[in-house]
Amino acid sequence: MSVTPAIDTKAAAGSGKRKKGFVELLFEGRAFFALIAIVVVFSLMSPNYFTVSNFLIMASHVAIFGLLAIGMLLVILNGGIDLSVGSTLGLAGVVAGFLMQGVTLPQLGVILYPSVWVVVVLTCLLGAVVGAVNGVLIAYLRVPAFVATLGVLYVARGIALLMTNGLTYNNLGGRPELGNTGFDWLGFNRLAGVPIGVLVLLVFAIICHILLTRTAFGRWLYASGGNERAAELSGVPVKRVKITVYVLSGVCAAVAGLVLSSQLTSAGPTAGTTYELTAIAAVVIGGAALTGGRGTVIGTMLGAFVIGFLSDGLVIIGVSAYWQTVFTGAVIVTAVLLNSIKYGRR
Amino acid sequence: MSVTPAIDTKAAAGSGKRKKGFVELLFEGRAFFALIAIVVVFSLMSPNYFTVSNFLIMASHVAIFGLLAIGMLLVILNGGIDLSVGSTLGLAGVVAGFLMQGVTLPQLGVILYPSVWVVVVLTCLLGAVVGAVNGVLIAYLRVPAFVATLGVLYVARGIALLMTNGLTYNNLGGRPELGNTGFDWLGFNRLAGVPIGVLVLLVFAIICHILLTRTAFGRWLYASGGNERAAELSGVPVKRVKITVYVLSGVCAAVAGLVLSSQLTSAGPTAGTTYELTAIAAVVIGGAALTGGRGTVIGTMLGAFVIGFLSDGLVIIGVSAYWQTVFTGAVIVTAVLLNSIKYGRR
Amino acid sequence: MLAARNVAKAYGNIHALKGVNFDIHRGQVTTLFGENGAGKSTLMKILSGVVQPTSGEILLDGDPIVFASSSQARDRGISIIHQELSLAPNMNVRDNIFMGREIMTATGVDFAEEERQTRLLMAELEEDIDPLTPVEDLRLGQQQIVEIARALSVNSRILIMDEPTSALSASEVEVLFKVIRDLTNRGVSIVYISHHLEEALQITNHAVVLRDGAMTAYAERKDIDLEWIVRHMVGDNFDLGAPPAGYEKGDVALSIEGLTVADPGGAGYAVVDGLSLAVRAGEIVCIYGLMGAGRTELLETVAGRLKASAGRVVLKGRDVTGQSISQCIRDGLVLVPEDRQRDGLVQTMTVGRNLSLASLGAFTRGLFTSNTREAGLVGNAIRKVHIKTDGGGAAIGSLSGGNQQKVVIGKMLATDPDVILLDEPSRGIDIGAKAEVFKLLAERAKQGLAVVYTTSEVGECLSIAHRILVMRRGRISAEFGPDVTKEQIMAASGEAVHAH
Amino acid sequence: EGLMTIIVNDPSNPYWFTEGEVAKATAEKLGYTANVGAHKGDTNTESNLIDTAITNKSVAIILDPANADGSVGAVKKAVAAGIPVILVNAEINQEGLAKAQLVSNNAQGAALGAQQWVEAVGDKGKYAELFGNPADNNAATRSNGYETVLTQYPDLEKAAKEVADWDRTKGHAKMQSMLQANPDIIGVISGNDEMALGAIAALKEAGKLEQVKVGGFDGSPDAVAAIKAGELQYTVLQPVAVFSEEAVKQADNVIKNGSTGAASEKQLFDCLLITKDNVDKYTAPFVLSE
Ligand SMILES: Nc1ncnc2c1ncn2[C@@H]1O[C@H](COP(=O)(O)OP(=O)(O)OP(=O)(O)O)[C@@H](O)[C@H]1O
Ligand SMILES: Nc1ncnc2c1ncn2[C@@H]1O[C@H](COP(=O)(O)OP(=O)(O)OP(=O)(O)O)[C@@H](O)[C@H]1O
Ligand SMILES: O[C@@H]1[C@H](O)[C@H](O)CO[C@H]1O
Ligand SMILES: [Mg+2]
Ligand SMILES: [Mg+2]
Repeated sequence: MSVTPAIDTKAAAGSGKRKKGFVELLFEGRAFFALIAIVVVFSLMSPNYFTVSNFLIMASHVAIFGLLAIGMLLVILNGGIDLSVGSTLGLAGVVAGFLMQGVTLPQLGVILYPSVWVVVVLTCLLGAVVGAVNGVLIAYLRVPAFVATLGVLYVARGIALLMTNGLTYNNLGGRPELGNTGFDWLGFNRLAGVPIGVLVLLVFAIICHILLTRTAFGRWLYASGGNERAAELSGVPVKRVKITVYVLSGVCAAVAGLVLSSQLTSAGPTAGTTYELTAIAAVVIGGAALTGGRGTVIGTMLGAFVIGFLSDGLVIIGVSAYWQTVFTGAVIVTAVLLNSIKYGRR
Repeated sequence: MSVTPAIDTKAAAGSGKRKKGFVELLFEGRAFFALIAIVVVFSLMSPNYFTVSNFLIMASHVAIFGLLAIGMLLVILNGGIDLSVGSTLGLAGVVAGFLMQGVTLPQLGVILYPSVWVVVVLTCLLGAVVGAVNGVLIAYLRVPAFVATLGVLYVARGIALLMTNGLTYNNLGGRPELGNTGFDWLGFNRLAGVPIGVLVLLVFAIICHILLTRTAFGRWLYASGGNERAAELSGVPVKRVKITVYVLSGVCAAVAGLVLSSQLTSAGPTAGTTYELTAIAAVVIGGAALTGGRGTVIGTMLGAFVIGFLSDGLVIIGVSAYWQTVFTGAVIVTAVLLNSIKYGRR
Repeated sequence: MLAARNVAKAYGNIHALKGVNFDIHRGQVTTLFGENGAGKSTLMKILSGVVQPTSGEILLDGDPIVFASSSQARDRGISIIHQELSLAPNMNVRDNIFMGREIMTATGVDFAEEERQTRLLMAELEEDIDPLTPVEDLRLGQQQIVEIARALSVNSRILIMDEPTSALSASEVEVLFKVIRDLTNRGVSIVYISHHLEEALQITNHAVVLRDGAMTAYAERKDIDLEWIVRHMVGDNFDLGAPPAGYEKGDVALSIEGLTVADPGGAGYAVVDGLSLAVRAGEIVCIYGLMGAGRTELLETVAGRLKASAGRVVLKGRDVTGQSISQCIRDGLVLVPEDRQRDGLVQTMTVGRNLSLASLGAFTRGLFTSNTREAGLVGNAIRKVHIKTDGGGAAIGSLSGGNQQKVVIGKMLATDPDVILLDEPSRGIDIGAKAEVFKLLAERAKQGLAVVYTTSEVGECLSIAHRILVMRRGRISAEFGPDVTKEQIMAASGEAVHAH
Repeated sequence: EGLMTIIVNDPSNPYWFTEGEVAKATAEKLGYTANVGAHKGDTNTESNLIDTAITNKSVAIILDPANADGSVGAVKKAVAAGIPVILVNAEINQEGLAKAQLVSNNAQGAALGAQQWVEAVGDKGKYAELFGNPADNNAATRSNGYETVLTQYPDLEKAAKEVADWDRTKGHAKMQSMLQANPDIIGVISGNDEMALGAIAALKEAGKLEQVKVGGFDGSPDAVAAIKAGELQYTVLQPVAVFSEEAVKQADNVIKNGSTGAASEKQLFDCLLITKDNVDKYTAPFVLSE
């Protein structure tokens, strides 16, 4: 896929000058101006757009795609792609729903009701396992990432459908007498007025930012995405890095599945269908190169917000569903295009 | 995205030895053994599978994906990707349907009923225009292919929906008194027992095979996909090649749209949704590398047949829809995996 | 014939060329000398239409001309062999040679004719390469041959060769020179760039020296010698140094015992065949050999990249056979790979991040990396290895080839190793840089570093090495002290000794 | 009067398109402004649309829920924000949240259709079924309704059943494959008209439309045209135009008087059969004038 070297060099904080401040980082993200433009336009068109409560709601919508996009960024930095995140999200929700209904152990004749934290941990573990399958297929069995994750996309979705027989789990609230309440807390409650989903996104974004900029793993990731052979010869454990990014992407998808199903207080097997494309779009709008080695968390977050704020804005001003489709496409291209123009041609 | 050089080297007929026969070429395609396995397994499981009429019907299903996959192969050989083909297919069908209903020219007060051949040509032209938009965005405005075609995916779909207001064009048969009959011929008739759609696929595959193996354009495509800088320095018009492949991919998608809507004798705006993933899967199963420069028409056709024969086989033996999803994923991975094992590691 | 008048080229703030005049004479070889980054490649790219000058003009047969692209220049009879290989690895030799100018018939590309011509070219270059071999299956040197063949196939009036021999063996160079003499006899003009100064002196008619983007000297063959070139290139006359002395060598740091490596291509024979070697701390060993002698496989196996099929590698008394690369680096055994583009550099990272990549542990405290410590390490490396750059934040692609090579060496030295293996460390770097690298290695050896380097240039054997080993078909065929002659080394390598 | 938010499934299906258009027109006639959104079967999108309806201070929400279980949370949210919700076309599995649930009587309609199907096809032989999107309760309701009637005829054998997601293209491909496995079927019963029309195209191509009779469900304009052409035996009209209009009126009642004015929350609207005998009474999309 084509890349635009002149730009990426500058946009890649991963390889960046050290003294860049946060504001500068913002400006370097491809999506910053697109985001500003979106907020300004919609604020002018609807009095309901530019309000704190709307921004919080929109942010909680962004949380789902944002979490997927963070995982996707790691994979893309590695020069890979993960098409399975939408399915993993769906499967994770279904598994969480299944666990919340109580697990019957027929041999023992008991029904276990795992507490919410156990459910969360097990679901994340599931995401990790799906990611590990991707990772092993790609790193050890050398299946191209696109194919491996496309296969897992179908398999994970099929398993989710088989588990529920196509139906949706309801009543994820749990019951006090079973000691498994609290699941909807994730989706419904707020801390200091901020939805928990947004806080989860924030925490993941910060952790991932630190991971990428301040740890050896981050350096390994940028290096192996930029030139795998050179990284390997410099002592980077490239296979381990590869598997790790898919595992992390799986975990991010599982967390997104948890947040989503707690927001909806239900878990359906078709949740997350085609979300992988949105996540990839967020990462790319955020300035990452699909060839690997270039991209930042801040850019990716901006990309996710551009997509989320745009689609909610179109709904708020009452644009027809068909025009929404057209605008979404146009903005995706323009956001990336504007940036090319900004930095000029080579 | 990761590649498996050992295999691709051998699979790339583009750089191939001349004396390879057709059979050898078959064997080199990644998907050949997967296809054999599929045919054998389903033939054992259902007496209705291994019949001429079933193969012809399955081939006519493959025709749609196969046409998309041929266009996709060209794009992927160039190191790009075209996510917009499914939407272009839908838009092409809708435009053909629109033209078949007659075009009202209000200033002149007349309604024009273009003949079927005019409709076909105009629809292909439309596909070419959509492709050219992709090509210009990618080659001249340097938008990454993934983003440009993702944007066009949304825009083309939105336009199709806006044009029809969500409705489906029926009655594509035309009327003898208007001189525009013959549209359903494409989808309904058979020449020597073979559905026209299959013949169209065959013709396109042969043309594309010749294009890739016998013409200067084919050389340019493999060269610019393998090393764009080197190709440019050697005087290959890399930008023109790039635009051309997207135009051809658009035309292939338009033809697929024509075949599909004539098979259905109706054209709906949502036709072709997510077909791009299937087309990409066919190309990759067929041994092409997503990094560009490696891949053959024969491989791609095998890939398309693997997917088509599998999904139809599952229907014929009556597997549940959910298991169909799981199997599809598993086969996609296995087809590529088997191949890695066959040729061994490097 | 072709001339540059007052040509300047700036890349942003970098002034690669500052008003250069350059003439190409009919039927003669003009050689361009200069340090890494002097602007040689830039000037050639301008003459061949690859890049456009910021100012100045190009004259062809006395008339000003503007080339919009390299194919335009090619159509006017100017072709170029690029310093960095520009081949499509997925295509075969034939298709690469005729890339962009396919021979057409009514029914498509005339593959038979292309193949015939390719065979002729290969015969002319005395190289046994099948036209249908995919380029990625060729050794680097063979790829360079293909590149040369492509330029020759154009039948141009002016042929520019930017370091055509950096990966060629001496005998291949000899063939190339024969071809060049042939061409000049037919009236073709050649521009030749090489860091192998003596080699270049064999064929040149004129010499031009560039320094920091400006021309510093011009002379005819009769007026120049090695000393003249070096003086104008670097302003000083110096040699590649002598084996460091005056200190005690330590214990055996690296010992290779009966190491055998099967051909990774699966051909059945051993590329390294029961080879044994011991290197002591503070010792510098040079391994000379022809291409395909197995030097790369030897070093890569020792460093943990390839698996040995038999034998042991012992580092400071500990068996490290089969250890991972990262474990080897941690234990103090590092490799500087041969192909810097493919194996050495991460193009998406800055100079600084490339330099620090192998020593992340040195500035990681707990979970986190320390920016200040890293800056210190990078600054140190840039200074010690003399990298010409405007700082650790510069993009790696903005460095000249030689300076990129120094980054790769600097990266491995920054890990503070006990044993360093360098695979052709002097490939494509200028004589000044070469001397600096050797001086650096000599200094580190004095502090106890064990150094093993390979080279394909006999002259470089006779510099800092305490011991010179000659490798041939996977074995050590001879071992010499520093007082050996070039002829002895070459004879042991199986190379015909040619008259210089 | 304020904004009424109408959320339908996917306006690229004429059924849902009509649902949205009728509701919008009714709302505007009553003096409201109206936004039509589409969730395309995704409960997350649906939940986001509800959030925006709240942000937009809608006075009422007309919702075609995406999922009987999965949409409960979204409805709760709107109710918690004090916005009355009227459900149309599909139900949710919890009562007492929405002010009203207006759906066509799918069980009744399925029985109606199945009886007509037996009349057209006969009571002996193999047949195939096309099943809608499993995430939609209507798919199972209709299938069960068919089953109840058809199992009364012991000589009818269901030879194949395939999920085709309400989609015409899928209906076409699945029909072709089912024909390969079962060349001797005599009828196809479909969960909706789109899938039935796909099956008809497949049968036409195979030259079997004479032998195999097809029945649909929805009463879409395309299906009506197919009945006129003699290709489709019948369709079961869902009175979507009626209950969409009614839904908006009841929402208006809630806003103005605090109650829908209807007797119960769940209101079933009986389906009507369209055959070639009464096809001329089809006056507008999804409207059969009595
Ligand atoms: N594309 C580019 N962008 C920025 N700077 C460049 C570019 N190409 C070359 N330079 C700079 O121009 C100068 C001249 O480079 P050039 O490659 O011509 O040197 P050279 O004499 O060929 O060196 P070497 O012997 O190492 O090949 C160097 O400082 C280099 O960093
Ligand atoms: N005995 C042999 N017979 C045939 N081919 C051989 C033999 N030994 C080595 N080769 C070829 O040469 C290659 C080994 O080259 P290698 O790069 O190790 O040599 P080198 O000495 O490092 O040369 P250079 O680095 O200058 O290319 C093998 O991959 C193989 O193709
Ligand atoms: O009731 C509707 C219609 O049958 C439509 O065709 C598909 O979705 C169902 O919910
Ligand atoms: Mg140079
Ligand atoms: Mg070597």
